[in-house]
Amino acid sequence: MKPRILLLLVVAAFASVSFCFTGHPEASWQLAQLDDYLLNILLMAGINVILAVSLNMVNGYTGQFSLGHAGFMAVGAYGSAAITQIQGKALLEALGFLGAAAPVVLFSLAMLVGGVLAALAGLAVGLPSLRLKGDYLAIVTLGFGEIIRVMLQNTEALGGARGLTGIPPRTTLGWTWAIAALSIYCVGALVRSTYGRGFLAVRDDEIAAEAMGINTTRYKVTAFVVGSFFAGLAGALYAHMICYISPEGFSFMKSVDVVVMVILGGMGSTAGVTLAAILLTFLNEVLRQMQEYRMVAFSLLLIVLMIARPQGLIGDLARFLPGRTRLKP
Amino acid sequence: MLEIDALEVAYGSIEALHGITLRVAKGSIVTLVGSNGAGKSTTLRAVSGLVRASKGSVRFEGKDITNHKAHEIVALGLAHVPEGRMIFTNLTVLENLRMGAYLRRDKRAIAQDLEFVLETFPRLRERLTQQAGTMSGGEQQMLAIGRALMGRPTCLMLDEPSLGIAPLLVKTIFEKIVQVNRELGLTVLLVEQNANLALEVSHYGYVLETGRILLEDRSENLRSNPAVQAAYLGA
Amino acid sequence: MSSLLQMQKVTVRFGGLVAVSEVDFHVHPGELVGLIGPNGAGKTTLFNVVTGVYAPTSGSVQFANCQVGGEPPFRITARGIARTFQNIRLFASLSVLDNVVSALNLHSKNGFFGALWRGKAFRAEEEENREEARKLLEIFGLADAAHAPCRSLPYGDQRRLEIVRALATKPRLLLLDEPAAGMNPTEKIELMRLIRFIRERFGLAVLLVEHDMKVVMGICERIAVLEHGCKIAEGTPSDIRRDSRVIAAYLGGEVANA
Amino acid sequence: MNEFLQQLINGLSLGAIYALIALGYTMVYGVLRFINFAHGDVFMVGAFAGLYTARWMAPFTAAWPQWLSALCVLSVTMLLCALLGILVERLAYKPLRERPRLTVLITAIGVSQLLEYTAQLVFGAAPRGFPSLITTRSIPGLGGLHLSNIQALVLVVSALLLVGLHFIVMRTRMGLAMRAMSLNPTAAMLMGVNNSAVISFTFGLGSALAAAAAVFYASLYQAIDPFMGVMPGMKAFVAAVLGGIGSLPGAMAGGLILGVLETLVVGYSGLLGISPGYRDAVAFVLLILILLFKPSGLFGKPQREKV
Repeated sequence: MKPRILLLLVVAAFASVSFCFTGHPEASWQLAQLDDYLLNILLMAGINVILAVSLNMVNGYTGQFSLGHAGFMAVGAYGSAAITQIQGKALLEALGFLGAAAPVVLFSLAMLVGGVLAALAGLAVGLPSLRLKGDYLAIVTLGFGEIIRVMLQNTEALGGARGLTGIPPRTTLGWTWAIAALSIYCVGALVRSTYGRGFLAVRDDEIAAEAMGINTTRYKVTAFVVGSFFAGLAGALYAHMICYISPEGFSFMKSVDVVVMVILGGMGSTAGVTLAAILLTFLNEVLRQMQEYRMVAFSLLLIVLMIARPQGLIGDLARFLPGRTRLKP
Repeated sequence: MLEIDALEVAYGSIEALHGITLRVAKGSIVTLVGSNGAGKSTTLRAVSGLVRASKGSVRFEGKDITNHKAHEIVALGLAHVPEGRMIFTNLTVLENLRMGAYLRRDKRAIAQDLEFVLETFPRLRERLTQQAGTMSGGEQQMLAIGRALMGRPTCLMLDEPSLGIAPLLVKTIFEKIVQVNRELGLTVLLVEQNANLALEVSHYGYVLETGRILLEDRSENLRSNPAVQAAYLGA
Repeated sequence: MSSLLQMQKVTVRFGGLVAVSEVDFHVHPGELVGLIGPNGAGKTTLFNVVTGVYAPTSGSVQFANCQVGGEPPFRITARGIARTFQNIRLFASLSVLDNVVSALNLHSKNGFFGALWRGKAFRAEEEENREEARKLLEIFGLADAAHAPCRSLPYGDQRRLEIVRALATKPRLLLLDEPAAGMNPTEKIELMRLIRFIRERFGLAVLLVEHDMKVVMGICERIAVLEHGCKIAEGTPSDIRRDSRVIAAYLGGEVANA
Repeated sequence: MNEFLQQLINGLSLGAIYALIALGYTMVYGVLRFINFAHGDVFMVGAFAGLYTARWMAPFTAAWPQWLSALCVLSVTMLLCALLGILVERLAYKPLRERPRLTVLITAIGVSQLLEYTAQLVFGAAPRGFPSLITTRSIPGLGGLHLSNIQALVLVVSALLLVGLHFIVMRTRMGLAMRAMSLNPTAAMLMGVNNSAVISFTFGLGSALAAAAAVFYASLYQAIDPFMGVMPGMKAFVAAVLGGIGSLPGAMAGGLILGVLETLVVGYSGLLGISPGYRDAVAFVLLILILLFKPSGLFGKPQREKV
């Protein structure tokens, strides 16, 4: 009973909050009254939560190692921007009968398109990558991510290397955190079921999983598709938050950022990676003044973490949160 | 010759050995028997430096070798034929034997020892230029023992030499073990599932159970011990 | 009587190496069959062909009158062949109960969308699965440890849990890969009793790959002997014990002890 | 035809550089079974080490013949990078010897970023010029073909380094120990092989080759920056996989093939109807194709997982 109520709540919040907070910049009750700086951090935190939770579906729960998450994010960002920016005018006119709701509806549509396109990209990556394991898979996903980036760079219709500007600002706190909640719910619900034990079985021992009648191929592709769908949504939110995207923003470095969140949070712990994503977003801002030292410090942190606490910093703490069955990495 | 005192080993948080104390006298064959997970292999691995001991000590010919590096221990003349043989499958039989003499530089003596090993295991001579991985399990075991002998050890530790080998060849291999013990005066520490056979060829035996020593005695006494018979010899 | 498993002229080649050569082999419903031979004789390879890990290079594998040679392992399991592994392969991060539940996946109706929607039917089935897993564990005396991490079980219990997990796929043929490895004589006797019990209770056929002659001779109704990838003998335990080729190639003087 | 030959020459000199880097990946994979993600960044450090070595040595070697001072710069750079490689292994990878491969891979990503951002901090983000160690000239008498003396030197010196490496691996005790370790590390230890020494040696050797590649690369393209190692590093990895990871001749062949292929794709992009900007995608498409159709590479042995 409980999970369904949660789902309903999520959907309700998703619908009402998001609708209220878009479209009318003059509305005095809008959360955008928040300090712009803080608002941006909160938005970025939400987007990072979606990215980390969805990557955790692939890397943490299914035991595949993807280093191409930024590529899926790029597909979502460009896919959604194609709807709202490139085709935006024409589509808005077509939706004119909806009145003030038209931009919101268009944005929802754009996000959906971004997510689905990313999911399709996930399918395309997942299918051929199944024969590979561990570090080979990591490199191939990295390769796919880079291919996506190079393709975007060379597609003039999408702005080429210069990127795409003038994307309408549509991302709100409501949308961002509703989708973050949705991603947390979906990953959690998938894993906590007889069906979902299959993901964990694949992670623990593929050969034994296969021998227990589990179609490991199907599970791995499913994990990739779900993971990239949410990465696509995150990309869409990101594009409509900073209103400018370029292929460089979705490079291998961005994928590594997400991997760091997952590792810091503890692979296979949704609560852990959620906390880690929020924490790292804030830490990033705090250390922005020391940009150059920040990256040195983060990479050192990653190395020390792997040597001293490979299970992540937060994964163990998540055990104390209510209602979560912890899964060991 | 080999003295192990209160040796403890842990894999992560799981303790595999809870204080093993045993002695191997010079020139003798000593065997460790017990079921899987009793800690027999772990004992050997700790002695040869493949796993770290968390407590206790190992002394070889009076010298403390606790937690020394594996290659230093080999250099002292303590050879370990590991479980599963671990031959270099892509190298030829001859290359494998030469690897056994990796630490030695006395070419003439190496040639002599090669001759001795090939005398002892005529099957290896027939297959000198063959890739080692293509041989049968029993032949690979002979190669693994021969390879260890190429280092001219004074003490040989054998881990499950009968594992997965046709009963026919097991017999031959055990005969060879007794032979090198007698002819070279080589001290042997033997770990074996097949307690019957192990107690037959050895002088002294230890019975291990879940990381502890349960019993120790001369091998013939162990064989006639009703408790050992019931649990390990299947009488 | 028609065979449950029927292999005809099965050959497996890896590169130039012939691991199994033209082997004919069958298992009848409810039968207890042993497969023996020295290491490298092709037992494990044959086993892996039956379970779909390898595809036969040539020859046919039929299960319950269907061609199954070359099908992927999960589909073969779905047809009713389950197995255990020589080196225990439990799902290390799952609890004892969840290890069994994961094997119930095969017969569960709720999939991806069921797990997301979590409707009435889904919850009922989840409850049912847990109940069934618990019952199976109870039969094998593992119910008390249901929520413990499977790695905390003692070695013998882990082996039993692997059998329980295999049974949860509801097989008609159970393949056991060296179940007696690393057991002492008392445990081996217990194991033999367990295998007989499983066959009676679940009405299935058992195919056993085993080195331990006492176990194989003690419970198998029929034994096949492999050497260098070929089947050199097949028959009742007493036939095998007297077979001159088997003695020459495999048993040697040990036969008296076995 | 001439144009094709020209592309081939350019491709081979680029390919020789990839091959030198690829050898480091393949050797480390051989003994430790892990992908040293930071290898491309050792290459980058090599370029900066070359730059500073050349500057520092300039007053002393002004009177020397150019080839001698260039050789000195090359040797010192190789030595410095060998030390860096050994240091990285000791500090970051050694504590992880018994851990899962992915843990080591993630650590390697961390090391890679650490080298990049530290370099950025120390040398600045802007590209720097690389001095001409040898005055560039075109080698005459090749018809319409353009082959610079630098390109020729890159090819010749790379070939010499490869021969030297082959000698070390096949003929020396250390080489024998490396081969034994790549086959079975435990057994090698039980034969008396000092695995830590072999691993250090392997890292040192691989890093020295990467440093040589860096000096060649910087001499050819004359600009270096803290992130210059990322792409050549990944491409060299692809070259190693193409040849069959763990195989030395494979890494060499893979590097040459990739260099030529990449140059041809750029050279004939008009004919192929694609933008020359797809240059960086060539390696990755190739990687995916190899892993799908022949994961063991051209020279590798297929491996089956034991059940």
